[in-house]
This record gives sequence, C-alpha cells and structure tokens, in this order.
Amino acid sequence: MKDVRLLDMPFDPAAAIDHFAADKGDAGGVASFVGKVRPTGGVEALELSHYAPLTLPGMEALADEALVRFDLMGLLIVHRSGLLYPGDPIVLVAAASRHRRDAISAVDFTMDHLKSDAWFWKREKRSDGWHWIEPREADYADIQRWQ
Amino acid sequence: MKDVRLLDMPFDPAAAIDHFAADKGDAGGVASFVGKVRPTGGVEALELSHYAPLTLPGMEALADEALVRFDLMGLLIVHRSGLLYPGDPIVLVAAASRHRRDAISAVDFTMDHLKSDAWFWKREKRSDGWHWIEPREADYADIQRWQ
Amino acid sequence: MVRLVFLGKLADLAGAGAMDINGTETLKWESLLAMLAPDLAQTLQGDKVRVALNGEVLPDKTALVAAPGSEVAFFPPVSGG
Amino acid sequence: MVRLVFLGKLADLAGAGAMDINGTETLKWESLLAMLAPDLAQTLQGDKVRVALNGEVLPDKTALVAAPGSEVAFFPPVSGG
Repeated sequence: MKDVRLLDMPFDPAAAIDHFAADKGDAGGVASFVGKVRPTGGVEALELSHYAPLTLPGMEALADEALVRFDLMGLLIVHRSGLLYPGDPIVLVAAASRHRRDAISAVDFTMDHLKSDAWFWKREKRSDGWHWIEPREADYADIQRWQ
Repeated sequence: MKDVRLLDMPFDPAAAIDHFAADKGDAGGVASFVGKVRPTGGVEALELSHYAPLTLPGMEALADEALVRFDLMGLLIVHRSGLLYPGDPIVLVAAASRHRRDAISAVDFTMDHLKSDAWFWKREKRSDGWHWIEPREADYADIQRWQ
Repeated sequence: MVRLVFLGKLADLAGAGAMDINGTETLKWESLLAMLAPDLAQTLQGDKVRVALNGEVLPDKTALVAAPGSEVAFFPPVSGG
Repeated sequence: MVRLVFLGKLADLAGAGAMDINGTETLKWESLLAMLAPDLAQTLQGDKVRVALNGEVLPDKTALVAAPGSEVAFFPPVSGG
C-alpha cells in the first residue's frame, strides 16, 4: 500500500514505476511525477542532506496523510539524498487508484509537501562554489492550496 | 515537442515514458498518467472504435491546446483503439516541464478531455454479451473544471 | 456513390459499420433518410446523433449535401477514451 | 556526553556536521550556548533556527533539557526535496 524510500544512490524511475504498478492490477490508473536535477542554470552538482530521525518518518507521515485524503490503492515515494548531478532523478511519486482524479491529486499533493515541507537541506555547486538553497516562496504558495 | 499516437496494438507505458523523458533533459520534471482496463467488475474485454478523420486530429488539437495553456517542454499522448483485455493500458499521457505544476496540470487537463471529449466509442464484453458505454456524468463534471 | 459510416451502437442498428449508396446523385438529408430502414432513419434524426461530411462535423445535419464520392459518418455521443 | 548535530548551512558555521560535548551534566539551553563560539551561539538563538531533542522538534527551544547520551539537532529552514 505505502512504500517510502530514502536512497543515497541513483535509482531508475521507470523501473520503480513499473514495479509499483505491477501488483496494483485492480487500479484503473497510475499517476506519477519524476523530478530531476536540471542541467541548466550552471548547477554542477546538488547535495541533499537529511536528518535521519526526522526525514524518513516525515515522509512516512506525509504518505499516511495522502492515503487518508485520497482513495488510493498504493502510494510510492522515492527520494534521493547525498550528491546528485545534472539529469539525476531526485524524487519519484507514484499513486495508483480506481479513478484517475485520486491518483493525479495524490501525486500533486505529495509533491507540493515534499518540495516545501520535507526535512531536506540542499546546496548547489556552481562555478564559484557551493551555495545553500533557501525555501522558495512559490513552494509555500503551492502547499497552501491544500489547506 | 508534441507526440500523439493512436495505436491498434498493445504498448508498454514504462518504455514509452522512458523514451519520452530521454530527450527532455532540460525539463525539471515529467508527470504521467497511465489508464488501464480494470480487471474488476466482470469486464472480459473492451473495444474502442474510432473514426479516423476525427479521432487523431482531435487528439492533436487537444495536445496543441495543452501546449498553449501550460509551459511544457514536451507532451506525449498514446491511446489504444481496437480490442483490449483486463490489465491492458488504454491511455498514456506524459508531460515534461521546467516546473512541476505545469507538467502535472497538463496531464490532468489532457486526461479530462480525452475521457469525455475524444472521438471514441466504447463497448464492454460481460458474461451476458457486449454493452455500449454511455458518457459518464463525472466525466462532464471533470471537463468543466477547465472552463 | 456515397459512403455511409456508422459509429458506436449505430453500427449495430444499421447492421454494418459502413454501407455504400450507389448512384451519381447528390444526396440531401431527407433523400438520404428515405433510403434507410425506418427505425434507423428515425434514430439518426434524434438530437444526440451527430453527422460529419468528409471528416467535418456539421453544425446542422439537416443541411447535409453529400456529393458523389463523399463520406457521411453518423455518431452517437462519444464514450471517451 | 551530549551530541550536537548541525544541519544545512549551520554545519558550515559550526565547522562540522556534529560535535560531542563531553561530561556527565544535563545541559540546558543557556549553558549549552555558553559552550559554543559566540557567532554560532548567536545564530542558533535566531527565530529561524529550530531544535530537536532525540528526534523530536521542540516547540520552545529555550526549554531544552539535554540529559547525557542525548542528541540535540539544530536546523535552518528546510529547502525541501
């Protein structure tokens, strides 16, 4: 039903979606979102730090919240930590449901909360060195859609 | 940018999403939805008829509309026609964009219009024979969200 | 010759997905209906049945003018994808 | 011993992601700050820095009571996933 993973190694989103969908035969649909490190804007690398006692439990709690809000047959969250390079997948959310609205909304909801609320600290390496990333205003606005 | 396909043979959604994402390196995210024939409810087979002069041009026009409405780096629509069996993928929509909101909304918009507005006629085979499917009220409600 | 195409459950009613009307005449709506079985003709006149001429949906099907070589398609409400 | 953990840019300021304060005392907020470099101590007092004790975020960090063997984590606003 719920599958939440925090990985410190690269992963293959297509294989993960396929595996997730394989035993959700009763679902009419599977929605997903894959977020990657953009190769534009001069970012040479990205580092995501987490704090083990909070980060994975926080992701689990978010998954539980999505399962309460939407009528789902399964929810998958895969999130990277550690060092990432342009083009690397950072996050995958997939939701399976009988009706497509639930799956699509659950992915939307989960992504909004992961992007602004999850216990990650991010820094980017540019030509002039490492820079910590502050929360974006747009992310706060996104999360307020659900309140 | 736009890739619209009407297929009369089974397809592999994961491979199609992977192929779509492969040359969208600049996109920060790829959202997708895969709809399948549900194995529940006693449906033994599903037949989707189309009318060539309208169906594919209609899907192309829908893709163009999504590309105008949302800031996308690519949109993929794959739709089956012909005879389908429980578990078979019917439809795949994938959207790539810089920001996740555009990709997720484009998938949502495109699915809503495909489900109620596309030129397909559907019948289901149950134990007592074939039954034509009438449009669902919920589908009309879904499409009005975008007006 | 004018080709008629029937989609969805109209194909069941017509007994075929398509039929050809031979001849060199241009067919108008009323003359076309007169060539079909009465129950089929009656259904095609219903509000929910739409008509396309050569792939273009007609705003008013009763204004149909089908020249020889054209294709007239009849369809019930779409059931979507 | 009490372990201090610094997340995000606080690790840069502290010069390390973690440090141990040896001893058998229970540390309160003010006594803990007094053991740190003044600029770090000042930053940790800022509104945006939150504190967790043994994995539980404190509603009021100044009420911290860290017994020996506990872990105190300091974090700036999350940048999200």
